[in-house]
Amino acid sequence: QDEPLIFELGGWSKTGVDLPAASADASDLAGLTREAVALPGLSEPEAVRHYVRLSQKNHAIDLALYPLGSCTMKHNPRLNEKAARLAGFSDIHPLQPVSTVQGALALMDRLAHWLKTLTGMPAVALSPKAGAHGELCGLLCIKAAHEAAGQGHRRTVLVPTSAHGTNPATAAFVGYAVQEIAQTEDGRVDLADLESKLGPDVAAIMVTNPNTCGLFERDIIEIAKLTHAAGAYFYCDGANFNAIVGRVRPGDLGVDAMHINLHKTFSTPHGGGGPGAGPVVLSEALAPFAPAPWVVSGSDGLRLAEEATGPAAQAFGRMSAFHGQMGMFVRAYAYMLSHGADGLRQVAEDAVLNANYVKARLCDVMSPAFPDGPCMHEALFDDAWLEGTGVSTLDFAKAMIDEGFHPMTMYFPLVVHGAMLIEPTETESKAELDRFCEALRALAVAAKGNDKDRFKGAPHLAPLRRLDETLAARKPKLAWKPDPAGGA
Amino acid sequence: QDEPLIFELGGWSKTGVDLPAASADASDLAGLTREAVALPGLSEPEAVRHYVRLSQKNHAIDLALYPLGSCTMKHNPRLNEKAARLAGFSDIHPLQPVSTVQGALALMDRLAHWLKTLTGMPAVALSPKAGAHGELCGLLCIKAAHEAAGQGHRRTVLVPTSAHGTNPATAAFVGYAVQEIAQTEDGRVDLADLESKLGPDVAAIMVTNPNTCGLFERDIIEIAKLTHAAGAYFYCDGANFNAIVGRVRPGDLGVDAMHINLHKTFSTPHGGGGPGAGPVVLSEALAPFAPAPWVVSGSDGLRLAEEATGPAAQAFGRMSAFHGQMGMFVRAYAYMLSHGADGLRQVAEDAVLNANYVKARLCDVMSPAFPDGPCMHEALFDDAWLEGTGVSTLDFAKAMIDEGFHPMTMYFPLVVHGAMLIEPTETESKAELDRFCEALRALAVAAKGNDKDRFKGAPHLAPLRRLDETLAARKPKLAWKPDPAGGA
Amino acid sequence: MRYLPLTPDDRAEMLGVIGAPDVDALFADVPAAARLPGPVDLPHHAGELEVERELSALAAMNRTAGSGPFFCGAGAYRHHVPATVDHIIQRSEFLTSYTPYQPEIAQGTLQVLFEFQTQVAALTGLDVANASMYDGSTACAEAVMMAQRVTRREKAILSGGLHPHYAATTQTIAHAEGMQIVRQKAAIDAEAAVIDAIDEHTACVVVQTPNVFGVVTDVAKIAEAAHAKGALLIVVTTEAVSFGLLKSPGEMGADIAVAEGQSIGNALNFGGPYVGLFAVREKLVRSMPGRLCGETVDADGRRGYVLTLSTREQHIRREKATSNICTNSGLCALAFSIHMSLLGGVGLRRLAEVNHARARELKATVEAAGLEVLTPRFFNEIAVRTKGPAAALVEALLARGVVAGVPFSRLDPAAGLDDVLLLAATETTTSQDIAALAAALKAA
Amino acid sequence: MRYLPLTPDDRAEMLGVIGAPDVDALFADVPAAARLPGPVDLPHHAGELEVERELSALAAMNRTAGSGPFFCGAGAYRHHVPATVDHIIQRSEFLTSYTPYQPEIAQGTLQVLFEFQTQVAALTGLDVANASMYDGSTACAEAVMMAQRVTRREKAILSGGLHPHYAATTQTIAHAEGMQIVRQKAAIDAEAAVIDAIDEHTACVVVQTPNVFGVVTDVAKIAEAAHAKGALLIVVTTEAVSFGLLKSPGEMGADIAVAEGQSIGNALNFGGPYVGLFAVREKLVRSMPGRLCGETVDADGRRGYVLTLSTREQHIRREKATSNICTNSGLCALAFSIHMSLLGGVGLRRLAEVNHARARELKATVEAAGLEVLTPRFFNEIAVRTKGPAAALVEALLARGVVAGVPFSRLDPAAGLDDVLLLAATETTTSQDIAALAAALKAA
Repeated sequence: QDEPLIFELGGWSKTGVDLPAASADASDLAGLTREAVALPGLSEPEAVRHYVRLSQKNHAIDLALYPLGSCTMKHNPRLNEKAARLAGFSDIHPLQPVSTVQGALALMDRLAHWLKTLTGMPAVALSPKAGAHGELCGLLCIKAAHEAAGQGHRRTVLVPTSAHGTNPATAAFVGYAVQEIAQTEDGRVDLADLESKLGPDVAAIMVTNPNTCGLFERDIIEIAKLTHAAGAYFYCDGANFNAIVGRVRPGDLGVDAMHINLHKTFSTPHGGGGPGAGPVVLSEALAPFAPAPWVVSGSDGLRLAEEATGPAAQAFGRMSAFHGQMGMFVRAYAYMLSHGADGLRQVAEDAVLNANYVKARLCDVMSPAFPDGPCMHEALFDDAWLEGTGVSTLDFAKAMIDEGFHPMTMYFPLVVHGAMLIEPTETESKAELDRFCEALRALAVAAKGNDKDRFKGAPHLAPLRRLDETLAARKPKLAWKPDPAGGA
Repeated sequence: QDEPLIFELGGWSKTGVDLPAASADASDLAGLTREAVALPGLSEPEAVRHYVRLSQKNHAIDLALYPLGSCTMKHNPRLNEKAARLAGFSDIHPLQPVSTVQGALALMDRLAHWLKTLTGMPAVALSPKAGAHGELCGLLCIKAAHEAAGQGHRRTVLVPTSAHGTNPATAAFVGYAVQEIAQTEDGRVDLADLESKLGPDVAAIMVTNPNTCGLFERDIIEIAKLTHAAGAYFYCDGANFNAIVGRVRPGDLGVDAMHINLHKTFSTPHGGGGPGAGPVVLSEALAPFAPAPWVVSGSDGLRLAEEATGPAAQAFGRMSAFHGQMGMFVRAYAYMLSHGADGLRQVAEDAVLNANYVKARLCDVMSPAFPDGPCMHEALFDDAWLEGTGVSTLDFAKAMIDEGFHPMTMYFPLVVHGAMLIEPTETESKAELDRFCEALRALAVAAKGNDKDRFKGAPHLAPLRRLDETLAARKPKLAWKPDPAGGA
Repeated sequence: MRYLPLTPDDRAEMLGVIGAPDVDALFADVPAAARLPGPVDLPHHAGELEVERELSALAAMNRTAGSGPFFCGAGAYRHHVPATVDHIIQRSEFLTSYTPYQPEIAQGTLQVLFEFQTQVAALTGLDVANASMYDGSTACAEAVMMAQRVTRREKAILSGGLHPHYAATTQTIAHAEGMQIVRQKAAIDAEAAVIDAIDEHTACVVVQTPNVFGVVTDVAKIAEAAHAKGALLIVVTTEAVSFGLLKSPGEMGADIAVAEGQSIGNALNFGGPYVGLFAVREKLVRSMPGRLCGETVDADGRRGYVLTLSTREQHIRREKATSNICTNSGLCALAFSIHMSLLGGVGLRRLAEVNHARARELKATVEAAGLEVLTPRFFNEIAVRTKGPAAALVEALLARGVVAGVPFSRLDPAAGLDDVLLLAATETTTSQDIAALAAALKAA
Repeated sequence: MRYLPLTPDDRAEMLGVIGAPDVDALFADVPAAARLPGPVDLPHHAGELEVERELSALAAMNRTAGSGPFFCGAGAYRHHVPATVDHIIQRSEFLTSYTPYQPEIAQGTLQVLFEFQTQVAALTGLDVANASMYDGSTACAEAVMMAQRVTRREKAILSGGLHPHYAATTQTIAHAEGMQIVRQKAAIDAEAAVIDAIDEHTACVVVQTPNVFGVVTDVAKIAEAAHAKGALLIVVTTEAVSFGLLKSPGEMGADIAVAEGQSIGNALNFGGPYVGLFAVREKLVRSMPGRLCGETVDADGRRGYVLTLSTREQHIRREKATSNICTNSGLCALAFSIHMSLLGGVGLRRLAEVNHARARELKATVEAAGLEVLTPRFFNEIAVRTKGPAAALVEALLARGVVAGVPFSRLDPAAGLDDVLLLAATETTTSQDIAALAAALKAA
């Protein structure tokens, strides 16, 4: 059922908020005020219905498996939502006196302690607001460290071909030249190629580990050593930290900086596209360059280092206003406390177990990109098995919708043809995994059995059929406009 | 999609609640303990998914019009939910010292004040837990009053034929003989018939006003006078108070007792079947007999009269443990404060306006049971217009489901053949009413146009097709049982 | 007004369609004398901010159970409810739906009720449960009246261990319906006295375990005695968590089990809304009050659920109906069922064990503080004898920041047990809470 | 562990299917030296009750804005958000969904984003808005870098009225990307000084209104000056409620408007998460950073929405991408959009008027208390000159129970404006609050 836009519901003179009449004297603003704002208002019943109806057009983790590789769509505990809404966290202002926010600062301090302990790294910058923002923060630290050491001439960053697009994007953004590192047959960084490219102009390497093929970089310690020997820093993309949390500390691998997507590993909700949070853990070498602000413990309690003075003198700057995504910190910390050191280790184990189980259950009907050896938290397939069927990765993914599942990540990583990257996460039960695998097996049989229309036309059972994305890009319609023929 | 029962999800050795290990010494309970409880547990992700999936199989006010006549399905403000969850209301015990619950008692006192003022009645018993419970409370007051006045021999209660089933049920329950009052052509109490039946054996009359035909009892004041003249009390069923709140005070009509469904007039959520709340307002004559407890104001604050002593000496007893549906009181009071005296009056006006609008928009394609004059908050149709179509009231109602609406109340009141009772409520917008009327008009055309299959097989688009209620009653299966062939 | 979607323009247009000059015309049937000329004498509408302020101010005048040491029980217990429970019951589709009379678009509510019924049956050790009652006390009254229907006898014997509010409610309601209620004298270990009172006019005996003084009793002997005289045994439980550890009513011979389900899934709420549990043996199902949900199939043969056997209900039976219950406590039953699904049998057992362990600690502590503990076998609540009136002690301890429990006199002033104090402990009670009580007792 | 559904039996069975002896075998690729033998040195798992206790204890150590007179603003404002907003954003379907890359099953999120974009465009008086940024400060940095792309110039001039955190963020990020940032000296009425600095190398000028001192400025003249030199005008707004009353950026000639949207729909949250608003003139749309949602049709010709023009985004463009934003602030944007839909233009106007009226009352009161008000034209925030350091006064007033606002030195200690205090008032500020401030000022 089509849901009208709020602009079509007709409340141009309506409001759903009761406010006292103000003494509307705005005489001191003469000439500075606007005409009425032309936006519709909905009474509360209308608004509730509009949004509840719309919500039912969404897929969600709470409805079924959401196996988006690299996105880590796991269960979002409601306790965390409740905690984040405690007035003591939600109703405090970032600039009220620090003596009145000691609990908030303590929470940030404890969160930092957990992140540092879990990664084996001595420092963390909490303020980045998302993963890509964290990458930027990490590279800025590296840049600042090089400059402080008279190594400002290092202008190259090495990135594997399988990297997330944000890695080269961020490096280029900071003004680095990006050079690709080749990949081996078995989906890892080509050590020889890396070694050949590590020179005096290299500022850093950026490696995701486990990588985007869902594989652990076996030579990771060697990679770090070579990098450090070349005078470069090792940035690790922590998007897949979920796979190793509690079992491997990036600090033990020689990592200098790594962002952590709190929404992935520590389950703050994705919310239809954010907000996320991307704290960055830092090695001893990079720690002094972390951006302001951070929490400092003093004789009269906790306070904030907000300015580039004193211990923060070497800070490279500020990533955003205020102190970071506090609401996400509360949720992530609640998640950590709930799991504890033992539970977080189990998180990694179950995430990896679930992915390997899916891989094992599907490997005879689909083609794993790297059949040998275990995968980590996600199972990667290519589209070789679809050859000759006339069904594409996209078609197959859209047909999954009709089975009640969200498609997996498609066509990423770029190094695998027609890639299908399945990440079940640790919060799926065996029963749900079996249901999923059965559905995919049946689809695979159908795809090979010449049932092409079922796939080309998919989805059939979603609120809408396949959407015309080309039209959207060719003639962008990015805002509602009143019907020129009349209407509001 | 079929959702398994929790018993089929397999968590027989699982729990979704983490508890510390207890020192399990229960030696003092030797011989008094049971074996394990055979119930499945779900991890939290599994539980969330189960219930979220199930929820999507429900219709709700938040999704579309829910025009159940006499049930008053109106918008449930979320502010009220928030207020009821304030720890100061939700986390207090009914028996903690009264000095520690002064705010709760004050809220009950203020709620009572609003109810008394809106009804023009001097007293209210808050403790009844639902409408029927309120009816019982009212009749027990009446019985106690008669007994106190040496009129215990009055054993008859008069009830119109159009009454809610709960009215005669309650009267019979209390031991009264029920006698029906005839109805006039125009859907009101037949005054002559009433007068003829009012004798020295009559304890009370029970009249719903506005009545279940959606009509205001024009002779209501005369009815009250006749009743009082005969030494009987006037019990008013307040289920339809929504239609007159703020415009008419039952006390001014001569009512002696009336229950108020807080979930109807004051919008506490119906919650799939409760909990409700049914406070009873009482006249001067009945007030002394109200059941315990109630709030009393004293020199050192508020306290509770919980026992049949002192001012409560004439109380007829206790309707339930503790002090009533506090959670509902908070919601109802929030609703009252939000509307205020002016807004509540508007509630009645808009409820009546909306019903008359629906009646006007449908009267040419359906047959209103009482075409002349305005209706109150609900529009009543009979099935004369379906004659010869082969489509029944039930079929028509089920076809509404396919249009995205909940059916109206059917086959009630009993006095109208194939009755369809539509109550839109005041929280429907004109746009939604138009959408509803258009859908019903189109259905009416289809019904008359020989499109019988569409109706007989309806619903087609609901999570399930029509259910076999006969089978359910003939072979009652009221609990899940393990498959004898195996399984858990 | 934010909840009223009609605009003045809408109203004018709609009146035009209706053909009425103004809205007053629609109220023409109201006698002129009864038409209020304007709003009643109450405040006018207020914004959310203002309403929230008033309610928050009232809420702030109450001392919450969670704000310090707290030992009240006596029929309402403070337990920890997982956040998931409250989240789910607030979903629009559960919160804002009606009684599931149209099963095709109410399978969510109906399947939950079916699961709820199965859970309650398992907990009580009986065969069939209904879809919930208002609360434990009204469920108790309904059970007594049901016994009358089943046995065609008029007399009900209420044990002196039954919660006085339950006894009073049953007396009020069942008496109104014509029954003779024999309420035995309140006593700590009252259950033994019940047997002697049973005779051939007895429809039922009502015993509570753990009783209002916290005493756990194996009622099998009472069941035997009742059955020997053709009477039914009704077992009442006010602390549903005890089902995790103690012998179930069914196991001990109960014909009807009723319970207050608040402890599982529901907050204290100052006494309501709560949820009554009601379960019976298979053969009694058609005499059972309340709603029932049953399994069936749809037109395509798919499994589904409906309300069934409603010919027992008053909105259908009118004056021939036999129970007072009409609505149920749907949302509280949903909360109960979610919490129970999360716990599972394993979790409920552990929760019960934690409760019992906490109460053992409480008992040891108050004994060490010199108070006499009167409850010989307990689950999570004990009765103690106070020096002087319990109510005075509670006030004295309150002054020291401890809410020390419920004086029995609050429940039954006429019982002559003014020196009895009821104290409960749950998983939310900490050792610090108990230590604080001990310290306050010492100081008071 | 309550969030992990696998049982030991499940794990064993699954390992069998995989053909691995144990879970360690699945971690075989991890170098032996890096395998932790057991859990790290942190506490073990805890139940909900325990976690809630720890977090509640931390929360209780903070003084909430709502607990007394409170006048902090400076880029984050305490407004009343209708309960409906928080209810809806917690719906599973919104809360637990991902970026809407599969539009067929994400129309809920997508339609909301389309509505949000339209609302933001209307508020800012511009043509097109994106689907939100992290917050106002990063949106500001992105706007500056966008100006570089559009004008192919390197210099950005930041007005001295720009929030110092915004200036610092822009300096950090845009400078990293290679821009030259000219940050003007902080001054109450700083906007006039901007014009003189514009030259033919200027990519953009950034001015804020109301500025960080609360000053409302008609920036039309700055727009003219910028445009005359081929530069873009970026207008920053940190208090989105002001859009209800003040001339919009678009109306005054802005090419890009960025704003912090927190005030509408979102709580204070100690600074985050918030939601950045970003709107531009039509012709600039393809240079705009961030996600965009556009209308299209599905295979059956039915209207629908998709993310579009994503060729600008970094996950697609890799090293050729031009912005740092990847995720957006979806849930906060949803909250914004719901609150805005409830308000409507009519309600936002009234809300803005109430805010202004409260600030007028605040101004009159602090003036009467003898403080010099520095802000000539204000919306809901004023700067005042304090006798002695503002920070000391704030501490003194805090001791009297009043949170008196933000000392400017907290934002920019080097500005030499230690005696400037920023005070904001909103619809949540009562006359009693203002009176309490006056009393505290008198006493301090």
